[in-house]
Amino acid sequence: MLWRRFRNKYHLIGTYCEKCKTGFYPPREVCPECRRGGKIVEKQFSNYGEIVTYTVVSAPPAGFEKGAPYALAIVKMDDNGPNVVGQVVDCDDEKLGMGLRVETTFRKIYEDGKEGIVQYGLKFMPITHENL
Amino acid sequence: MLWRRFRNKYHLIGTYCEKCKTGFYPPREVCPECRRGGKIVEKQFSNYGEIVTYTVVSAPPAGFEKGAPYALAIVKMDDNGPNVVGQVVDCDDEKLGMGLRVETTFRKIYEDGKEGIVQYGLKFMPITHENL
Amino acid sequence: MLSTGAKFAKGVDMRVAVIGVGLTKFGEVWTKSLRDIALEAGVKAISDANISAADIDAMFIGNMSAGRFSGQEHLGALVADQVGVSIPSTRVEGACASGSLALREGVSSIMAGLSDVVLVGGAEKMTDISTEYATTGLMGAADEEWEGFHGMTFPGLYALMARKHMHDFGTTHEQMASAAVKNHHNATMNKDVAQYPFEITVDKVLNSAMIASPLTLLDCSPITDGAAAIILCREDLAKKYCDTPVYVTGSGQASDTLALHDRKSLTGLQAAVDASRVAYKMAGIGVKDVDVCEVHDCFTIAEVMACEDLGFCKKGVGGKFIEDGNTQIGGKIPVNTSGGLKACGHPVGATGIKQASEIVLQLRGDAGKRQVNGAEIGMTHNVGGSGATCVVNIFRR
Amino acid sequence: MLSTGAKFAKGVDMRVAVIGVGLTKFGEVWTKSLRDIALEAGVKAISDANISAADIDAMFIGNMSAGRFSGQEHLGALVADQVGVSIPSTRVEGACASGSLALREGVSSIMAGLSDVVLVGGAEKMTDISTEYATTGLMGAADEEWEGFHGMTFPGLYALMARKHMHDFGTTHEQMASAAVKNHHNATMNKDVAQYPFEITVDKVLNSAMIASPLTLLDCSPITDGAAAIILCREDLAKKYCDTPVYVTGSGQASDTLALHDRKSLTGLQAAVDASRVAYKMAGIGVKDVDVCEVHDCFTIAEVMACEDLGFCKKGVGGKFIEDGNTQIGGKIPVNTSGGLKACGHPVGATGIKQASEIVLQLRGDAGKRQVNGAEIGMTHNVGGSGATCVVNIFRR
Ligand SMILES: [Zn+2]
Ligand SMILES: [Zn+2]
Repeated sequence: MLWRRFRNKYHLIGTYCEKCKTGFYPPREVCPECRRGGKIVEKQFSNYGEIVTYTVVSAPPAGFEKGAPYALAIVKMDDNGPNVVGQVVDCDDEKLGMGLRVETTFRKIYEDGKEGIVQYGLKFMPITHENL
Repeated sequence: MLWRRFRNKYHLIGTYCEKCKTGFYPPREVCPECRRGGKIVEKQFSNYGEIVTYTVVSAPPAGFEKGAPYALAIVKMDDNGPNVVGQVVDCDDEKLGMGLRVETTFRKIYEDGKEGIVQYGLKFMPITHENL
Repeated sequence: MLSTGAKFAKGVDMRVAVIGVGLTKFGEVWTKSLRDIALEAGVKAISDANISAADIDAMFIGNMSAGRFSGQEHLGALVADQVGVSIPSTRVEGACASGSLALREGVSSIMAGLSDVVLVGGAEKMTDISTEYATTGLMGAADEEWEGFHGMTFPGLYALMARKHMHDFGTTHEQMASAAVKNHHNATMNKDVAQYPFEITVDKVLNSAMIASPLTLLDCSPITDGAAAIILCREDLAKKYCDTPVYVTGSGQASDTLALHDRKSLTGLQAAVDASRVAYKMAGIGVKDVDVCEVHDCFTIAEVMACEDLGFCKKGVGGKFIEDGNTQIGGKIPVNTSGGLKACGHPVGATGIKQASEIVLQLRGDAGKRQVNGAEIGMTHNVGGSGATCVVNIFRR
Repeated sequence: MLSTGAKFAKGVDMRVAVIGVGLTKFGEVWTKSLRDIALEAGVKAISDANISAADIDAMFIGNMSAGRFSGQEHLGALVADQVGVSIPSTRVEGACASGSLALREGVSSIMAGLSDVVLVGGAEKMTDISTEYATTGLMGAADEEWEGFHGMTFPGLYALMARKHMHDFGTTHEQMASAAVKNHHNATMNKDVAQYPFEITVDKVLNSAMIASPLTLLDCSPITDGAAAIILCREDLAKKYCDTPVYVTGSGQASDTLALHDRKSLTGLQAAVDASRVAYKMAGIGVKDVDVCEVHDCFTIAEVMACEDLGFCKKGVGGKFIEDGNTQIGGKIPVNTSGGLKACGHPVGATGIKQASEIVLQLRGDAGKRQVNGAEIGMTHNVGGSGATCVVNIFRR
């Protein structure tokens, strides 16, 4: 079912209300503030942002056992972008923290137990060369 | 989970309200008619009965594909017993019909797909030697 | 035992209006998710009512199996989130009757003085999983532990009733099939919504693939994605939003045993009899006053039994009643002008709301080619499981 | 946006009484099925109310995941069947807030004049499946498509809030743990029901297995089987059945985004703030009037946020407020005298009803060793998912 959102899950493409200048990811078709008064357009958001809060999950749900423990964070994307949730990879434990600057990376999310379908999507990794 | 009712599912053991003389299978702990006024006791019902209505299922649910098509019937058990639903086995298509006399038999019901657990329970078969 | 709701029927004055309806196209909607279709129906109803989302005080969402089919529970919050409101939003479930139960809770909320304007929605996304798994999931509406355990299916349960009805009353498969033929014909006049808007014949029904004897594929309603929404409003505020409000004037709900074999009768649904008695009494009408009705024809035999349970005809003659054309548009009592569950489709949680929506269109005079002339009073009959829940709602213009 | 339910708060007069409560023992109940425990709680409540099942006009059953956990939907009909009545019976779902939503629908039904006596039940059977599968199933309460997809868990969501609360306000893990210590202590005085009626220490919480940092196993409520039921009654009929009725005087419900990351604040639940404002206004009281409260401590941080959201203390100081003993029995505002979700257990659909039941016992003066002296006004705070639904109900004796 997730293939419906492939384009959105593979890129940071969401929507944006031009009236109140709010970004939505996952995309929303209706702006919760402006509703019919809003003007929703598709938008590619910045792939850079910083960690607002994070956790390391040691007790995973079915399908995620192999990768545990893994870090999950809410990341505020740059340029007035939305908050986005995702795993943080390639990051030492001591480095992981509030305010850490990260960028998106395209990775395997999990393998579906029943049918062996591999799900891909966006994760986050520390920015290695900011301002390159 | 079904092991909770093993005893009931392996034998035709249900309950009986001594006040209104109604049998319940599956067992009920409260008589719907008499409620607190009823007196519920455990009861072994007759293993003989006759088909009240039946169907042959060609489009099975998950886990029952191998056995399809299979016959299912509601059987009114003898001696004022309850109506019981179950598969009818060892019965020619032309024999299967309203009023057919059947007896219970203990059989494999299905294999659980996920964990390979084999479920057993009661089915019905035509009575071969009535009044033996 | 008669549903004790009956004792309230006479004293209740509903004072609730329907001011807007919205439906998605029913069918296999591969490109949209549950939240997409729920939002679409909601936005259409809001627009039809000519209100803004900010006018809505509460929502009730009918859905049966998003938890099993999509891993998503908590649909009340999901729909509120999509619409962009933070008002009370509650999911209501009673298997295939979930939509009508949600409508009842919406009516109750307005009658209680807790809301003035309520959005009632129903949605189901069923085509994302295999047919076998859907068949198993749907048995969650029946008795999983004592019916599903034996390999029982939903068609199987109705087949048991069909066989008994044929045996006891001489009902024929041709008579049952005539309900499906009529409903497909009606669906051809409801192309914007109906999943299967094409004609079929009695022969086709009899000769389609066997599902659970005596029921064939064309005796059965399909697996459908779809959503429906309606806007309820306090009676005295309705004219503010809408020139042609329709009023809910009666609602009956009743229960029966979850398992079919536990019931006294296998040839009718006692919960439908009970629920309709309460609804008639509350609305202050008799069966003869009903101009148009949407019944829960999940299988052809279900429409036969509905005609009897609701009192359109006598017990046992429902098959002949339908075969003789009494339930066609222009007949004595037009039934399932939308195409019914059979041809319009049956997205479980949405069905009760779609039924209400069709009745509202009929009473407004907005039903187009399928309009029942001069319809003033309409009714919906929505069944959960094999009859363990039944809701009958009555509307008038 | 404030829940628009607020506009009704002042004009609403609830006139609904609670005349009976019933709880099963919470825990891992291997020998009983969902229908067994639901019936047990229902029969206990009917008996406590000194009514007969025939007096009940309608039922509302809170349950989240029987469809996923047991393959059984349609719990309204199932419970009616078990109790042996054919009255209207409706399942209501809003994730972990399902019980309180069911209670609200029961109240609504009586206020609407559709019922005089209502049984409201909640039940969940969670220990029949593996922990991983339960963890996945519970994520159905959050956003399956955008949170569950990434391997998010419920402890993970609350851990994100905990980390932010610690970061923004200096809340310590020791402070959070003090809520769990208090709740386990309270549970020792509630042995008939509580799943874990034993003492723990702050050290034990800090050193138990990590689940989702910073939350450890002892920060989390357990997986529990259990059922609860209460009997509601029209206020003017209550004295007929009961010498010590308790009254529902206020109810607020609000929604927020399904996904945590979509919210403006990550250190509190806006839906709880909104719902409590409506409830206070409807009951005509202020926070200072509350004598005892059951809050939704699915995780220790949740109790910290609840104290702030409900107004027991200022924003940011909830941790210190609890650590200082203000929420103990004998403190400023006793919280979770039952042991809370943490130590009494959290059978999802039953939790809201168990909270109401505990408040009723407190207001009757029947809470035994854990009695809050002279309690006259009590409150429940029940959260669905990570805060997408919140219900606050207020009771008085
Ligand atoms: Zn906007
Ligand atoms: Zn009896």
